[in-house]
Amino acid sequence: MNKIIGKNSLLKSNFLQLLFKKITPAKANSRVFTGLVVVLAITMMAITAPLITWYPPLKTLVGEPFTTPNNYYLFGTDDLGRDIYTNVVYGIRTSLIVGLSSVLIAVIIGTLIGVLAGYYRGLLEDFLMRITDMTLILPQFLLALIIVAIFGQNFQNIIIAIGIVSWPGIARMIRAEFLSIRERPFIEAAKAIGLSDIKIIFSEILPNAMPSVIPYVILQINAAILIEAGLGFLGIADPNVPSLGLMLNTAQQYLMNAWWMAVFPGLMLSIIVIGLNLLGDGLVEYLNPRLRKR
Amino acid sequence: MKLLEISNLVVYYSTLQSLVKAVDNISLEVNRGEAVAIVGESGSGKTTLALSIPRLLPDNARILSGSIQLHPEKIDLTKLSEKELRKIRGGRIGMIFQDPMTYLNPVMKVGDQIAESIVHHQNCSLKEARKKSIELLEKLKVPDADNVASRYPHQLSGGMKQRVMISIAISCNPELLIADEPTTALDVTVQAEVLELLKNLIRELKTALILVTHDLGIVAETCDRVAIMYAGKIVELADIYSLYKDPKHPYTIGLLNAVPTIKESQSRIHIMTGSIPDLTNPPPGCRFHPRCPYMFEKCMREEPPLINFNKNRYVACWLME
Amino acid sequence: MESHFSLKVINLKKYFPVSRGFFAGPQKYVKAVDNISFVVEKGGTLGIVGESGSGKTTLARLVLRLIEPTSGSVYFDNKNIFELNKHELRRLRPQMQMIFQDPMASLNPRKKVKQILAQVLKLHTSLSSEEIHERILSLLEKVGLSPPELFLERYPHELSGGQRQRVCISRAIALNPRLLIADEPVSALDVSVRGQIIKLLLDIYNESRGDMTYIVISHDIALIKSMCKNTLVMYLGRMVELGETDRIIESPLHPYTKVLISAIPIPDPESARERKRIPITGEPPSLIDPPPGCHFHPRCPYVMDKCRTETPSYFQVDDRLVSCFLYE
Amino acid sequence: MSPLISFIIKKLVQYIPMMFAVIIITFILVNMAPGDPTFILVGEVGDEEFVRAARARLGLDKPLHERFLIYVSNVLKGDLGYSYLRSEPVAKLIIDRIPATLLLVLTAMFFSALVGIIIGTIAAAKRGVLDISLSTFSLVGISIPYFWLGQIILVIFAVKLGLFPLGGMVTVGRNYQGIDHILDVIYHLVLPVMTLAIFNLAYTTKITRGSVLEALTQDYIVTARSKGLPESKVIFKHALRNALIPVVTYTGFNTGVLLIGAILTETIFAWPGMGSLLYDSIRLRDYPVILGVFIYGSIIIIIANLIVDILYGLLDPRIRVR
Repeated sequence: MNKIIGKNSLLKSNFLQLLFKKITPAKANSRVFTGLVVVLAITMMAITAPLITWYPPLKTLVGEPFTTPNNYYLFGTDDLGRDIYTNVVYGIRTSLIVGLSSVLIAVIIGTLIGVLAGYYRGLLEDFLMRITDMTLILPQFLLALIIVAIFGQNFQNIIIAIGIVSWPGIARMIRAEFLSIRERPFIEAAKAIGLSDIKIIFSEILPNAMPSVIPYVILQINAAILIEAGLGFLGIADPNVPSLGLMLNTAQQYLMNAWWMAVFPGLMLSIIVIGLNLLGDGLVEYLNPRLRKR
Repeated sequence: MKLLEISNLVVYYSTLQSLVKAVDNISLEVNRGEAVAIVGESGSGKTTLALSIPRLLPDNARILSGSIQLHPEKIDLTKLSEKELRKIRGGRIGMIFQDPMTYLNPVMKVGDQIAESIVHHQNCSLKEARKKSIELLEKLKVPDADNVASRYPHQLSGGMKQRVMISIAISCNPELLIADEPTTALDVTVQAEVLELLKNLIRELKTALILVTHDLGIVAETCDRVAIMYAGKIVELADIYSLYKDPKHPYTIGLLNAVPTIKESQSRIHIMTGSIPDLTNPPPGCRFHPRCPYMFEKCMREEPPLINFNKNRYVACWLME
Repeated sequence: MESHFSLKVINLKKYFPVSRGFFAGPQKYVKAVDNISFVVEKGGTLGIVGESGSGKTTLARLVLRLIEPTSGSVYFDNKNIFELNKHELRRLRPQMQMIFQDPMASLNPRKKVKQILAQVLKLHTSLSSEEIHERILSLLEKVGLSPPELFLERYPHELSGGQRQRVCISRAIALNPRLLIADEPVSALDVSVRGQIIKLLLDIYNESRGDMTYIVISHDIALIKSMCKNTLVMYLGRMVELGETDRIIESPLHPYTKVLISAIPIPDPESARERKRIPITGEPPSLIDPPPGCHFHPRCPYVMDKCRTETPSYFQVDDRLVSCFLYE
Repeated sequence: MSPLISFIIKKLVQYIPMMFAVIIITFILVNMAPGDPTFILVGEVGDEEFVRAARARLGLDKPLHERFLIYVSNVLKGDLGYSYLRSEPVAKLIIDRIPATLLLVLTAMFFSALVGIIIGTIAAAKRGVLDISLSTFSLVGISIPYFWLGQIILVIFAVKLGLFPLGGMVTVGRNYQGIDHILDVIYHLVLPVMTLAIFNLAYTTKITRGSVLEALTQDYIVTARSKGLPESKVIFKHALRNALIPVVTYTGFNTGVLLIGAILTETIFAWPGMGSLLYDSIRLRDYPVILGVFIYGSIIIIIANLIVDILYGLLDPRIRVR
């Protein structure tokens, strides 16, 4: 399958060759590649949503309720006569926006805390890591759920809530990387030539931490998308924004007779997650120097 | 009396890009009770050679041709089935590895790790095996052996761990002991002690020893014969007295003088130029020629064979012709 | 007052606290460097020898103030470097440089040779980028990486072990330091390459014509013999003997030094087998709970009652200092 | 004190602050909420008399720090408020539901861990044979969201094929007793457990395989082979024992994921556990119950992590000593 994608895709251009020019285990490489193709295709769908759909999202009675999939309504219609295909495409958009923006929040908080704890050590580290560990152990999903439940079910709150519950993992990861990299002799060498702390953090440590952090961040985007969908499935969502999870929530009541209401949104959600997992997992393997040696 | 006969052994590693000829057509004999050193730098193929005897090579290595015969039965270890070979590993051939920290199982008590081998080869109960393993440790002058046996590797010092490793290797009175850089991970004072133990042990058990090392100093004190390896080849083979007194191959000469010793004055450090060749693409002709001060035209074209020119001395160099 | 000492270390101590559990007793320390004093003249050479855990690397880091001491002082050109503020220290950095044990690990894997060297030069000089380029080329040439153009664009992993160590050396000497500390400069290298690096280091020293002070740290006293006039022997954080290298090797005074020297393998079978080795048992004890009194007493063949309780101070024997009651 | 016991006590001491953290976080969130926290602590209740009584009980008219103390002591006493809509104390409501949820979680965990470790180890030992199908299964298994997988399983096995019940924990209207009751529960348990276990199975298989592969590259494996041990012993005695350490960690870490999974799955199969309770409470805006589920859920996860930490110490002697 990879071969076909590889041959047909426009992507096998300079960019990828640059990225993979070093010898890599073929398997990790092809997984990263497949993942990248899936993720880019989905992103394209999300960006071009208005061009590839025919009905406005969320609009009711664009067709008969409970229409089975046909040429006009590719994925059928739901209980209120909304076009499922349109809502799925816009739902992808929502998923990606939530994934990216909440992880951005998490990355900012996580990096700040991780860097402070990992570089400066001492009491500050103890304090920050205690907090991080405590937050990490809490059920992220339930925490996000009560935050949204308490502060109100709107899109913004959902993004913030997911961002707030996602940072501890990133903070831990960055701290761990800092701890191990700062013990490496080249950091000592940098100190010996008189480099300032800021320079050591940003030009010596951070670039070396990236290979471990990037795949993790990608997997974190995945987790964020799943949290959003899960919240939607429990009915915690902004009713004014199309959401794959919310669609599955509605579908639950009609599982006996309108299977398509559940199948298509869930399928799309699964594909996003598979793509991101492929990409993230592949990158973990690809960028892990210890595995690469084999 | 011959114990082991390696003839024309070729071992390759396949990496993602290419094939690496780690051991290239090597022949070597080891007699009963004899201590033979294989000396070389990293990438010389010395460890590969040692590991190919009990076939403990990593997955990507392949014995391409040649044979390794164990006397007196003349069984060819390269052709033996895994099952047959398992009787020999740990039974007739014991192994000691470089870093006792990583080569011992971190979640098993050291006594059990020794006993495991005894149970497997000697068909005795675990209880007996435990008793034997404590005796072994005592033989290796481990103080409080009873207590040490019930500890985990991380609770022991480097020297103690290496003694545990040696106990495992000799637990079934092997005919051949293969030690791969057994003291590199240890401090000088501890190294001296462990070597002393090892030396006495092989004398007492009449075990043959193959000592793989990069340190010619260690060899001088423990071995009877030396094989010097360079880039997958044996370049010189001699008994130690003549080797140290009168090294023949330019590489051996270089190696003997490459590091300062406490005996000599500062000026004697001899400098070998260049660095170790890349084995995926070794130099043609004599592999040492790019670094050799006596290199002449023939060396670049033709590979010198290992020629016997005097009793037990073999040298692979066109200068000897 | 003009002093001819380049480096003066006085009662230097570094204790690392040991983190213990909730139910542990009083706070314990690893005394990695325990009350060490020495001087090195301007242009002098000092070897620090010791086994793993002797604190020799910690001592080197302290002398460069890469870590802060528990107490004590280091005078570099009559200035106590521990009293300098961040800014002053950074200005002093080019004067004192270090070469590390593992050249691969001490180079940033994501930087090219060119960038590694340019970083140092940019930080401490105001040279233009052309001048920097020129300097880099001449530096590489100087450490034997020629033609230098060949190495500019390479990453550390694209170099051999010896070449990497040459890059490290060129970084260390880029700003003409007056103190160069080499921490096990050859132990990570292949035997046949070691000679080249030792020679390079000696050449650099000789070329400086008495401007540069050398400190070489190693577990291998033979290496130190080939490079340093004086030697300091360390055991478990303490200095046990200090004196001229050749004299120490010829007639070691401290029992530990004796043991150490007799343990070194000699690549000559005849003398190796004749040699009488001083029997020693046991291993260096744990740094967390070192034995009381003289740290070496449990392994010492000449142990006396006193050694078990009292810590010997330094006794002068000829021109040497030794910390052993045998010389009281 | 033996090192193991002091290790366990040390762990207990470490985990107690986490429990407090849960309570503190809940308190902070409630008090940061826009509008009147009464709303959240008491619920959307019409009855003014009830609200006034509740406000007094919770000390909502008192200053913040006093309110905090009241809140903490209430929670520690097990008083999580009162669900007006269901006319029952929240704590009782939740505690009644916990066994059903745990039954689901533990059954799924047990099966997936058992099968996953076996398959994963075999896959690592016999590389190549199973690799592609297994990695595909792992990928898909990890990626499909529980709530959708549950729906699909329900549609296929219950709606279309009619093999299993549509939902619930027991057949309604038949009061089975004894063994029949147990069989009936198992019959109802199959689909939700399947939903939950697929993810965990995929994950455990993947982790085990990677971990065993990693262990097989370690030096001590060469030592084990040099003793002449048969490959089965090398793998199961030497490699797996070491490889289990990360597997246990991940399994522990996954308890949280699994609990959330159970909550979502219960909704689909009308399984009478915490999840169904949560789902209904969200629809009815029964805030005290939602908060209660959060607190109890967190505590379950904290306890699970504690257990894993202790297991970890049992498996790895290096951890215990430090």
